[in-house]
Amino acid sequence: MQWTSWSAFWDMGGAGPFVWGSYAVTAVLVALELFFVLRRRKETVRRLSRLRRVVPSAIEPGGAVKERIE
Amino acid sequence: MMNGTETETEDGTKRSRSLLRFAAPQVFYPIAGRLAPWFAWLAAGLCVAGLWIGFFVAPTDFQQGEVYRVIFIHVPAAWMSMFIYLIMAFWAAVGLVMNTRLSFMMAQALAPTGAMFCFVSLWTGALWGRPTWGTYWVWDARLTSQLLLLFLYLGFIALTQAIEDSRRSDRAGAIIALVGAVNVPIIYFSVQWWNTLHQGASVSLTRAPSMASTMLVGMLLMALAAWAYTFAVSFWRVRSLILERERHTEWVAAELDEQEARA
Amino acid sequence: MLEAQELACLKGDRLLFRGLSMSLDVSGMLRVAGPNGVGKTSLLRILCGLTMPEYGMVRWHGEDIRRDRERYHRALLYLGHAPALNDLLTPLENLRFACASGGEDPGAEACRAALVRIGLGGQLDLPARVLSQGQRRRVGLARLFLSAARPCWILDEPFTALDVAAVADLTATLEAHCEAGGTVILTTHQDAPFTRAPRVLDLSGVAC
Amino acid sequence: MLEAQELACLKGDRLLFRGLSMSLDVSGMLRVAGPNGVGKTSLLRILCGLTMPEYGMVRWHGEDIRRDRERYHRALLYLGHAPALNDLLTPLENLRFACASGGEDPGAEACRAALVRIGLGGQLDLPARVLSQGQRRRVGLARLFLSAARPCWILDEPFTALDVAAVADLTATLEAHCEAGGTVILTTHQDAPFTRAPRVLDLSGVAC
Amino acid sequence: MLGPFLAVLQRDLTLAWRGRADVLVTLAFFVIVVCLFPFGVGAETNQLRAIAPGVLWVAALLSTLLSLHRLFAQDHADGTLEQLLLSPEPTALWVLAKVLAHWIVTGLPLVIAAPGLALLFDVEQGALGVLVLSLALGSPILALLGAVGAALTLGLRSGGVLLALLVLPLFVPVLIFGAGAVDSHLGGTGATAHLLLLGGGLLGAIAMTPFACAAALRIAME
Amino acid sequence: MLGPFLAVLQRDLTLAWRGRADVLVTLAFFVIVVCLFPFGVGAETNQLRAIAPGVLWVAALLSTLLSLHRLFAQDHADGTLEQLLLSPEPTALWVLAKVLAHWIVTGLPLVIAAPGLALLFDVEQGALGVLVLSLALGSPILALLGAVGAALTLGLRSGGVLLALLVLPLFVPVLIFGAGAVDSHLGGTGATAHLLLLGGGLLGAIAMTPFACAAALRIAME
Ligand code: HEM
Ligand SMILES: Nc1ncnc2c1ncn2[C@@H]1O[C@H](COP(=O)(O)OP(=O)(O)OP(=O)(O)O)[C@@H](O)[C@H]1O
Ligand SMILES: Nc1ncnc2c1ncn2[C@@H]1O[C@H](COP(=O)(O)OP(=O)(O)OP(=O)(O)O)[C@@H](O)[C@H]1O
Ligand SMILES: [Mg+2]
Ligand SMILES: [Mg+2]
Repeated sequence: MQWTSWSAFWDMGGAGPFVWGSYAVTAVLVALELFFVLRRRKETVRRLSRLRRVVPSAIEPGGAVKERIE
Repeated sequence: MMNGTETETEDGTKRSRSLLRFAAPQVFYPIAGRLAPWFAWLAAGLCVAGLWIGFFVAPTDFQQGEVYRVIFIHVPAAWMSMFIYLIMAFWAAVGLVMNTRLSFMMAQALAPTGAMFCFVSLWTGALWGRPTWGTYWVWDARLTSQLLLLFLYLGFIALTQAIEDSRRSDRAGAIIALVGAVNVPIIYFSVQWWNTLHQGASVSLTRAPSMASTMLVGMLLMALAAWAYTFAVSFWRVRSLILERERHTEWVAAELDEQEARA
Repeated sequence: MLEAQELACLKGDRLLFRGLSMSLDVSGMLRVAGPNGVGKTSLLRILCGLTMPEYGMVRWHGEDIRRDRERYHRALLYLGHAPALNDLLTPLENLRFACASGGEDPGAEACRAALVRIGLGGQLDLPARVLSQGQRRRVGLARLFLSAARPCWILDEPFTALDVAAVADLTATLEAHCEAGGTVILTTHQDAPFTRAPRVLDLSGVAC
Repeated sequence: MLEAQELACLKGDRLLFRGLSMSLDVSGMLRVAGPNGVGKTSLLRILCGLTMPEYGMVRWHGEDIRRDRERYHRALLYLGHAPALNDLLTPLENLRFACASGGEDPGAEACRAALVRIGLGGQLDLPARVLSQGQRRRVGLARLFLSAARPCWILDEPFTALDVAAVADLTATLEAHCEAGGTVILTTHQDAPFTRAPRVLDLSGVAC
Repeated sequence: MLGPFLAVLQRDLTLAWRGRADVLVTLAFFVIVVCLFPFGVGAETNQLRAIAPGVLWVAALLSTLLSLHRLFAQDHADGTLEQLLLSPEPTALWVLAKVLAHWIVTGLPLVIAAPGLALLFDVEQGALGVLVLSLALGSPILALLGAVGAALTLGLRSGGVLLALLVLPLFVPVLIFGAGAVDSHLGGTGATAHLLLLGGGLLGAIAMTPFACAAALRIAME
Repeated sequence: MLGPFLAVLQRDLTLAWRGRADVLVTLAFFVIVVCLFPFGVGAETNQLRAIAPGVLWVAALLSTLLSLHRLFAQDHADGTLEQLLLSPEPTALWVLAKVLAHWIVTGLPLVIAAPGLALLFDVEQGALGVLVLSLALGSPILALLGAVGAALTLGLRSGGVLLALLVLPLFVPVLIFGAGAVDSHLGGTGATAHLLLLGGGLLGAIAMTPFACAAALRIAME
């Protein structure tokens, strides 16, 4: 074990703000990205479902636009 | 002489070339959905292990003290940001050559994550530089080219966001990704040369002479975690993209029905 | 000659039409009709190869136009909503450039004659910027007099902004082209004095 | 009410017309006619106060419009060749802004109703950029339904790009405005189904 | 009276929000121009620190300049300007609204980003406040003066560059006082005099330029 | 085959000649940006001399950038581009003609004016040749790379600034070698290596960018 106490751990040999600043910002960014990605998926599903109700011709089982041949 | 009639769907023309099977968004969509959570959990596990080693096993650096512990995110993030750009350019090229829509979507799904890692490496590097070099920033070759890489990412994202028509934004983005990729090595070497021709910055990257093996293990674990995280996030993102692009097909309709039934 | 197979056009969330097939084997005039926003312009741009259809294919003499772009574009004259006029150049310069960019060079005299013919004899040396709305349209249309060799004309609202005399004149020109074996595809909301009513493709029937 | 005295219009080296006087004392419709390039648009812009005539004066209720600009512009609605549409805004936002910039605020509901009335019910939330040519014109024309209170309408080629149904509808609207005591000055090269033929000011007679 | 003012302000901000990338992108331009300098002049920290306030101010000025021609261009092309000029309300009022919206979208982000960039050049932290203040006072002056130029060059072919030529001489005093404020703070003289002059300039510009701009617009539409 | 190439070249040069002010005005922008620097960073001769090559190159780069968005914008708006894309001849060919005309109009004047400005900064006379050569080789690269960006951002709202964001990172190597050539000449190392690299870059850019640009234009017209 490297640390004698928690306060030593948080202090990081005097470089606390720098080390924890790095980790905190990274954590926040990762959390934000996850949040936006998951929310985007929910919104997409909701939007498309609503769209299908409003403009039924847009998606029409049985006569849908076929995929372009790739 | 003309007939404006509608035609029925013929299922006979469906994909015959098996090589491109996975390139069909319809096929990839459920696969991505199934794999993403696994990668996410893998990333979390690797991250916990890496951080444990990084903070509680790896010894204090005899030169830098504790500050060096930034390395466990700094280096994986820097690596990841460079890899992701290469992968992005690869997908862009595949898309332009083979005209597979999924490739474009992959490229666009990767970009925000790449930009995020790029920013993280800059941010952590800057915070690391302050106590070790006494300044947040020097115009060192590696730092500078990382900054330019961030601009390349931002340009790609801004361009694809600014174009609403998805077909246009796919291809336009692919072109700028490729042009950027051709330039990345040029930028890298020119920046290096530029910096050595002038009197160099008064400080330069000094790495711990012999990295303790525990440090290395921690770093590698974190790098693997970053890989797994990238997979998870880009799979999730590409699923949204697929749904949007393919919203006029039958299978998306069925998928939406399923989602609604579940909700 | 010109053949469209199973065209589908998707704009944003709206499917304008799908399963639209047609073929123009003989010379003659086709009027694409339908109310505002039904997709006439979109169809013409697909037929020209300026837009890719969401599904389907356009063929010229049996060959996909994406595959053999050059041959098709050598046979095609498209005049769209925008008059392709540079405001600083004179009508004459604009016309000459338009021809050259299409790969032709009819020479200054022929261009001048075409402009005089279409009623811009007094505006040959003005910058296009100061022309009236109808005069601007005419500069673009003057290309018709120099492109008799191109069999396929696709014109989007050619009568817009023209006065009555010009509409009659243009109608006669189009009919002459068809008589000489050419094809004309056009859209218009106006009545033009055609001697023989053109065939009509009514998009409102096909639209989704 | 609206009176023009001895107007002369000079464009570059060309005198389009001079000594043009007219007065519209009663309500009714005036159609400014003439072939392309005769000076119709130029005249309308002078009447609006957007261009200064080379000579002469325009009066509104006896007052020079240069002198009492505000009062005149409160009574005037001008729709020119350009549709005054921002490509990023939706038709609704464009219309609301157009009204607000004219010093009115009819409210979102009235604007929405006007757009639905003119046939854009399905396009309320699209950016104007993707609208078809005719739909763009309609957004501008929707202002007519909100500006019944303005007595003087000056419209430059209002029928351009509209389909047949919309032309008929617009004609009816214009006639209703005249019946309610308003004035309409317009130019057009198209035939519109007016029930009573409007008065005509033929510029080809006045042109130099 | 405030109708068109608010309508214009709201519309322009909506437009900016709709083309959201725009705000970020003006900012990115500022950042990039600043970052170009080290490549041009070399990476010696001392030299960079010495030219930093000047470079930041010049970059802010150029970003403002680059975005200026968009101030009226769109509205001119699509006929909106014609309609606004037919509005019965005073022209200067909505002109002011347009400039204000423009500054919020393009100027404010620069003010906010400047201190971060200054750190890249290793500028002393105490001077950052002065830098921000000088930009906050100076950049609206640039926008107001630039609006007159934008109105004068409206619809001209070489608009963008002619505009630059017209307004750059007007920008020079702002640049001198702006960069001077930071320099004299660093030199120990104190920046108060410079900042007061910038403030006064701002008030003067607000009072006068909208009218000049309105007149120029009327002429441009002839 | 050369028909559209010559037609486009001739037309664009005619247009430039007709809007003559344009040529002068790009140049004027270059001159003004260079002259702004002394106002921004202070007037010490030694410092100015040290940063002169960098400033000149950055200014050339910014002027190029500022004029880039006009490369296709006008033709896009009035429908000419549509017609050119319907031309049966290869697209890359007339794209090259457009870029060439653009460079003749906006790049060449900078190359010619640069030595004069360098003298204002008291740059040693022996280095002027290297400066001119580096600009003559470098500025066409900027125009070619910029054309790709201009084609990609065609018709987008935030076009001008987005363009800047896209191409500036690509411009950096050119800037480094361009300014580096002069610096290393002044430093006694000799500029040959830099100039060779620039020349190689130019050839590569001529060979590749017209195709990227043509593809981008086709995409933009969709
Ligand atoms: C903003 C500042 C910084 C940036 C943008 C930056 C960027 C990078 C990049 C791109 C890499 C990966 C390069 C490669 O593997 O070839 C890297 C690796 C590394 N950086 Fe940084 N860095 C910064 C500051 C620092 C500081 C202050 C230190 C420590 C004093 C540091 C230490 C390291 C170490 C030890 C590596 C791993 C080297 C290797 O594996 O070859 N960095 N950095
Ligand atoms: N992104 C989008 N979302 C929804 N609808 C769209 C979108 N883009 C275009 N549209 C619609 O597609 C249609 C385009 O029609 P097009 O321009 O082909 O019409 P047109 O038949 O030529 O009409 P006009 O007679 O007015 O010229 C319009 O109705 C427009 O509203
Ligand atoms: N600088 C100039 N020199 C010579 N003639 C000019 C100049 N500027 C404009 N003109 C002419 O003035 C006329 C302007 O006409 P205006 O736009 O008013 O016509 P219009 O009657 O509205 O025509 P249209 O029916 O085509 O809309 C045009 O004939 C144009 O050629
Ligand atoms: Mg149409
Ligand atoms: Mg007219």
